[in-house]
Amino acid sequence: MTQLATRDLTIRFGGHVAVDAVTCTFEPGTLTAIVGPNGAGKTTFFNLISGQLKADSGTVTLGGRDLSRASASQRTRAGLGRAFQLTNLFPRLTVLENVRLAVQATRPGTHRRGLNLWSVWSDHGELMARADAILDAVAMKARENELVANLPHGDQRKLEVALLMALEPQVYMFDEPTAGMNHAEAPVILDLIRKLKQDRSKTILLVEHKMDVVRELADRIVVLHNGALVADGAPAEVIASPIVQEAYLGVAKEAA
Amino acid sequence: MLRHLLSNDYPRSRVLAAILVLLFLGLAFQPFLIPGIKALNVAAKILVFIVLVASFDLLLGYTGIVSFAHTMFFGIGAYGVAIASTRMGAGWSAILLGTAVALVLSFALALAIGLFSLRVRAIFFSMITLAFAAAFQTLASQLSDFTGGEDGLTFRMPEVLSPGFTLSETPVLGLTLDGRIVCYYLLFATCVLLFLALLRIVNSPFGRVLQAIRENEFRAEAIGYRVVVYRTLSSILSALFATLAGAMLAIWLRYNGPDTTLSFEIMLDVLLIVVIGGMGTIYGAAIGAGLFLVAQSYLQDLLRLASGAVADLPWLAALLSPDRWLLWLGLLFVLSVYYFPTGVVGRLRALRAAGPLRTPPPAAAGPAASDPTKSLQGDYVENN
Amino acid sequence: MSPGNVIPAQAGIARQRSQDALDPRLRGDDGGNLLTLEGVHTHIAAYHILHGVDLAVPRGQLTMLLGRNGAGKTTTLRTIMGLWRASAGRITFAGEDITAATTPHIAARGIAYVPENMGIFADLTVKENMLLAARGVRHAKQMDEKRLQWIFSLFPAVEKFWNHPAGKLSGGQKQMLAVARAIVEPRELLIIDEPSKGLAPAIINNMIEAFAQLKASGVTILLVEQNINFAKRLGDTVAVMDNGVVVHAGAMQALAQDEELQHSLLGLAL
Amino acid sequence: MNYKDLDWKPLALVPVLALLVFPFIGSASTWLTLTIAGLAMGMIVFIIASGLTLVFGLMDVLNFGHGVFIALGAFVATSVLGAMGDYTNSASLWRNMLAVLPAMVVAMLVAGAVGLAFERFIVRPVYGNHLKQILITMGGMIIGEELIKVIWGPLQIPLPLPEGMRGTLLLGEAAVEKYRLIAVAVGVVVFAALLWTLTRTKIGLLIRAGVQDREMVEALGYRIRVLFVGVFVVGSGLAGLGGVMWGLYQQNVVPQMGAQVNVLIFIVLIIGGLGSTTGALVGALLVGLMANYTGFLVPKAALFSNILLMMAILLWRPQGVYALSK
Amino acid sequence: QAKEIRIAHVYSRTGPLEAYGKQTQTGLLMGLDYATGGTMTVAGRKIVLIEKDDQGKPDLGKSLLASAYSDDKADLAIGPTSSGVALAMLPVAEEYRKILLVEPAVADSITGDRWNKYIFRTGRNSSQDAISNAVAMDKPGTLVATLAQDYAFGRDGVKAFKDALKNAKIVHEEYLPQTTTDFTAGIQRIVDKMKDLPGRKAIEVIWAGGTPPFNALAAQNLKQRYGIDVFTGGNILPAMASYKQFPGMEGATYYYFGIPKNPVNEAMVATHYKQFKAPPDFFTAGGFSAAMAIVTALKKTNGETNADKLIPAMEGMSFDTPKGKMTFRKEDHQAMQSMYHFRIKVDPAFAWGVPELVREIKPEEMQVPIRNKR
Ligand SMILES: Nc1ncnc2c1ncn2[C@@H]1O[C@H](COP(=O)(O)OP(=O)(O)OP(=O)(O)O)[C@@H](O)[C@H]1O
Ligand SMILES: Nc1ncnc2c1ncn2[C@@H]1O[C@H](COP(=O)(O)OP(=O)(O)OP(=O)(O)O)[C@@H](O)[C@H]1O
Ligand SMILES: [Mg+2]
Ligand SMILES: [Mg+2]
Repeated sequence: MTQLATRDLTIRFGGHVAVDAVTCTFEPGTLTAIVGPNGAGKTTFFNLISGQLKADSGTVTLGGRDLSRASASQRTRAGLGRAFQLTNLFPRLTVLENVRLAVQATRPGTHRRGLNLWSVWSDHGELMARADAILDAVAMKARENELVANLPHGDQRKLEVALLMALEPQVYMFDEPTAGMNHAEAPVILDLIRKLKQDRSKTILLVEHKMDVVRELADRIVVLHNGALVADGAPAEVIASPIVQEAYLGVAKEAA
Repeated sequence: MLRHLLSNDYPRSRVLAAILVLLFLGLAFQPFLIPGIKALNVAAKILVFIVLVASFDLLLGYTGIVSFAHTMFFGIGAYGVAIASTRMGAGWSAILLGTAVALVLSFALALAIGLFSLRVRAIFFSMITLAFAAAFQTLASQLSDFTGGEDGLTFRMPEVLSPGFTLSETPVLGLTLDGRIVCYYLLFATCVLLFLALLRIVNSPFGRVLQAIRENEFRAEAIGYRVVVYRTLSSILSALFATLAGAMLAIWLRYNGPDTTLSFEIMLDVLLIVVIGGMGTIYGAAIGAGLFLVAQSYLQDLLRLASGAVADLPWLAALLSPDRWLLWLGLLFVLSVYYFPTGVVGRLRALRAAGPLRTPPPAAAGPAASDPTKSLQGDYVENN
Repeated sequence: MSPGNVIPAQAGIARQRSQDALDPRLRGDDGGNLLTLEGVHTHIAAYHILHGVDLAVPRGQLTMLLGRNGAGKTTTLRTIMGLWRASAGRITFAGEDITAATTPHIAARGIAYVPENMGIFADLTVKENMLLAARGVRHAKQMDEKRLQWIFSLFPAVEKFWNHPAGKLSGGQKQMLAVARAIVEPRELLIIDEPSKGLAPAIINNMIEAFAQLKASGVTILLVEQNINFAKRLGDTVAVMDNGVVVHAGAMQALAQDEELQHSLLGLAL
Repeated sequence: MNYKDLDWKPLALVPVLALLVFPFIGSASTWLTLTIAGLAMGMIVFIIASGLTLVFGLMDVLNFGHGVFIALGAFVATSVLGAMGDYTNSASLWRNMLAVLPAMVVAMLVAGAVGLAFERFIVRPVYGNHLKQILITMGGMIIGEELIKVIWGPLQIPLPLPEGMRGTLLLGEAAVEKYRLIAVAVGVVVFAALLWTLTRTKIGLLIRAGVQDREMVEALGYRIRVLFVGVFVVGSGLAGLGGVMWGLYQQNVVPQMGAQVNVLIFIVLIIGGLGSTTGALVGALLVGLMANYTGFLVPKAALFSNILLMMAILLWRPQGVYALSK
Repeated sequence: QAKEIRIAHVYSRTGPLEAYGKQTQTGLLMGLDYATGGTMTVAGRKIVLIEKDDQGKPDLGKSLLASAYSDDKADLAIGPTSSGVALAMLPVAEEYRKILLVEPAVADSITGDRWNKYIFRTGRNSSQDAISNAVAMDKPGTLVATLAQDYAFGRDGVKAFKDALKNAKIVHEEYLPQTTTDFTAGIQRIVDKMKDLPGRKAIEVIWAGGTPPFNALAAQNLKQRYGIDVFTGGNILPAMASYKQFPGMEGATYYYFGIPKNPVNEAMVATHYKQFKAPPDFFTAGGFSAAMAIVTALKKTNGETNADKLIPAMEGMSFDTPKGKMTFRKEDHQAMQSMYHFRIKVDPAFAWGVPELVREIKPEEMQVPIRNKR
């Protein structure tokens, strides 16, 4: 059973405690939404888990293995995958190359392909097939030879998700996957997440401000406020809690 | 077959392919085409610079590392052969041993630099390498017992490679096949081999990871690649190839000194060639080296003609004086950055891709970035 | 607190809330429109992006610009600001033809613009970011205290991180700063590209409140926005774009009530 | 840049270094000679580096062609001073000043004017791209150097120090060259002026903002282009001033002099943290002191003293002593 | 009409030594003109001068010389400006079995261990410089500190200087980086060594190119403060501007236009004034001398350019130059000449410190070592 757990995870920026002793466990087979006001520390919390930032104190463990000292790349190879709030791809490589890079990055053995100097990149049939399959899944096969820089915003977001899928991690972390996205585009990404949810061995974390999305997808909601974990539980009851109503939703003004 | 030789990285432009074939044939038959020592020297220098510049392209164009210390490795290679040949006397063993020792030294230095590069910002790193290269040059002239100091080393090559040796008494196609020609073809073969090797490396899975790091180091680390390892490896590889280029130069010149391989001027030439040819294309190295070295070698002759033609305009004649050839080279520098931001190769490939005025694809976002150097700005990547 | 009082009234701007004659093509040039675009074409490099945009922004009203991804909304705003050049057509602001004017000139005429990417100066502190937007003053101390307090009350993060580098703010905090910067001084027209993205619901409410107050004080607002609440609660006028042209223009109310029209234009329900 | 909570450690480096070497040198007068000369040398280096640090710090332009403006300033000074023999041959410092000041002003104006063209034709197309800046400004440097040769000839030209500025002042046994004291005064003025403009006026802010997002600054209603040109012109002018100071110090000028000081300037900037004015000052002073101390104690190491100093500083602070918030 | 005589001049038309190279070229042209009486022909054969720009780069010099000998069919070559280039060029002359007349590169090893029989030199070598300077200052009881650049040239110069000193005593050798700009530390070290010593004290400066330390030495008032004199050799005129600060400074030089009294020099100075409105400089004399050597030799062989003929003709050959009479030594083909012990006078009419002749040092007085192996 590979569960992700944080223990007393803390980081300060100057005097400001951005993540404050967060202890939390995430079980496979559940989608946990993390909500909280702007600047609550959600992205920072992700950064601490995936290793983009090093915690001042506290631990991150995956399946009992302590990853607190591991680098970002080590954590990814250990099974922690994430997509970013702002799109963060390889702009002047093609769509296919982007995915293919992710495919060979983490699975046992394939990482070494990155160190293979003496074969032609496109000759690795099995890896190419896998990349193709993933592009198919996100309906981007048709654009596989385009440079990512030339893709529209929505497709770039989809590619973010595709990269995450290519990593085949134990834990998927999405940071506002639909931000700035049109009503026509958002459902495509949400569908992908929904599909992922069906695999019961995967743990999914989702940061999202759109409450309707959260309500629909989340099995559990964790609320961060000023860096601290202030609420944790089933969606309905968390949303109803006064702290969420006041600090987050703004005195229940938003009823949508 | 061709696919394998070229590692599935075709020129992707008919004009480009034609130029490359011409260049290849030109170099292959140079001794028979244009007689004379000068032309042969220029051709040999092109061969050396193709390897040198391609190795630098691996670092700059593919990995996005701007280093001014690349000539250091070039120098190490040349000094390796030079010192060994001076101490051990002319011979193949001197060449081999000198090259081997140089490779080991380059390996160690590149490793150190590669690891160091991670501590500092990209732009910082390049300025530090500038200072480093200067210090290394000083060091080379200080250790005059080994390196011959400022005066450099003059040495001999094995008999077969020396002008005194003749392969056949009867001239072939009007050319006496002496040791010089043998030496030229040794260089030619080495150049082709190393060039194809570099082409293979940049088109391997490893090469793609390097490009990913160039594009977005932060994300490369995030999807599981240890950027340190790849960057260091790339530094080392490019250093080793530069070392081999240095050895080639020493074999050809039978001379080496600090100004010949270590000077900043050579670094500038290399940079300019990469830019002219097109960064991140390897083919650009070959085309750039050809264009640039021919221009450089014959610029003064050209100016002599030009200034003669305008002799009655003293003012213009002063500018066109062959002594001011650097002025025009500088102008070439500026203009090529201006008008060939993606180099000859980039231009030719874009030409093929660009049709008439197009309406955009349904929702292509962002400017069509085609400038590999852009990522050098990415010292700070947003990690939200 | 009654923010309406702290916003200095804009002298000379007629308040006008008429709902009639909203189709710009039916109107005379400046008959109550602060900003008009007539047949604007824009090319970016070799791409032809805008194919004759007609748009009117009535004074004192909030105009919503809608459309699917890549429809050309951002390009329209950038063309108004002079960041792209219109290759044909005419743009007038308050009676002046600004089609060929430079960006600084257009901005100085009284337009505040928040770009899609927020345009935060990451290396500068929040205070310095705000100071730059306050064009009339040289030092932070000279900034309008009352107005600042009002902004702080809307966007607490701006006050909290006053002396921090803006680049370190969270995604939503940056968005707040971007909007705060646009309203630090009174302007005639606010142009904002997707103000609510990445904001928590509570802050979105604040922002809606802010726009309502600004509008009440006579400011004209042009918004590109996907958030339904904005559209419903604030929009007076609406224009829908597709493929580089405005395909529908009219009263918000009319669109909100016409489900069929919504579906055909936007593929969504309001 | 927040100067309220000023980071004092780098500033303390200078006196700490001076005090640390004292026991090794032993003689107080020798120590004093070396220290004062080193600090003054640092000031001269600061002047020639100030323009570059300004242009880099504000505009993020790495101008490898900076040296050309230094050389240009020096060559202009040879022409101006050459025409004012009456004033330079006088032993009165005041009369000398009447020659040197115009030389400085003219050098700054000429360098500034050329800077204007340089910005327009060389730098403008490459704002925001360091590698291209490096390449294109190097091209500019080559062109500039060659043009200087076309105008003034390739020969070395003497630039004798005016009579009244020669010689030394004796502080007991310690000798201090008069000219170095003048350089310190000029350096202090330049430093103060820069610091004031950058921290006390909105111009500094605007330009830093313009570097990050030029369009946004324009959308706020500022004419950023004018400001950029202005900064570049001032930076070039400062280089011209530096050229006059350096030329008078060397008492001769060669067209290559700009290229010769390039590496030194870069080292100073790296130590200081690219773009920080105070950092450049600290870096320059350290370089000046270090050169004299190692030159005295271990002359062999003097060749590498700058590099060693740079390495040591970078091990302590990888971004230089005052890293800009990047 | 006999075949023309093709002479290649490989020198730094551009590059760091551009100024020197151009003087040589000027002198060479004037010299050829003078030596052939304006006809540019020797023994009925026309002299054609081919110019090559080595840009101060040894590798380039090497290939230019090869291309001159082979592509341009040059019969013999002159040059280059820099020692580094010269050393790289030496084997080429041997390879093509053609004469290379070195002028003005100074390194001892050119006519020393790197020499081959095709190499002649009209330029003075470092040893001649150092030894003549030693002779100029060598008085019993003098305590000497040397100040030189820290590389092969500087160290060799000091060594030759030391070896030639008979009476004076070296108390300190100071080596500074080639590119030193701040001399405070170096001078301070010398001062600390010397200030408390009794007797006549002198600093011998051996410095080539870059920024020489004279201004720094002058600023320190060493004479008044500690009774230390400064000595050095000659240089090009712009560099001698800083000598103005040392009235009375002594040293030895191989040429200054006002010193040698002979018809050749008078002719050269006159022509130069006529052409350029300025006196000939340091390297002009060298170029002129090279021309004189070649024409003299060609006259001896009656226009024959084959090295087998030229070498015996030139060995031991004497010829007139602006520097005075010169003679190629048989052993190492180095041309020997008188050196001139000078003292600096300040004359407001000149922009530089004017060296006045103290004494001519004849070649016989200087034991310039022969360092080559035949
Ligand atoms: N590198 C940093 N340096 C200093 N402060 C930082 C840094 N990164 C984040 N912060 C601060 O930490 C707090 C938490 O930021 P974080 O990005 O985690 O917020 P968030 O919950 O993701 O908000 P949003 O919903 O707006 O994205 C913010 O106040 C932010 O200013
Ligand atoms: N710099 C550019 N170069 C080329 N094409 C561009 C550029 N900027 C925008 N485009 C294209 O112009 C079209 C309109 O883009 P625009 O950004 O105006 O859309 P939008 O309506 O704002 O979309 P979104 O809702 O995604 O922000 C798109 O097809 C886009 O690909
Ligand atoms: Mg966030
Ligand atoms: Mg948009």
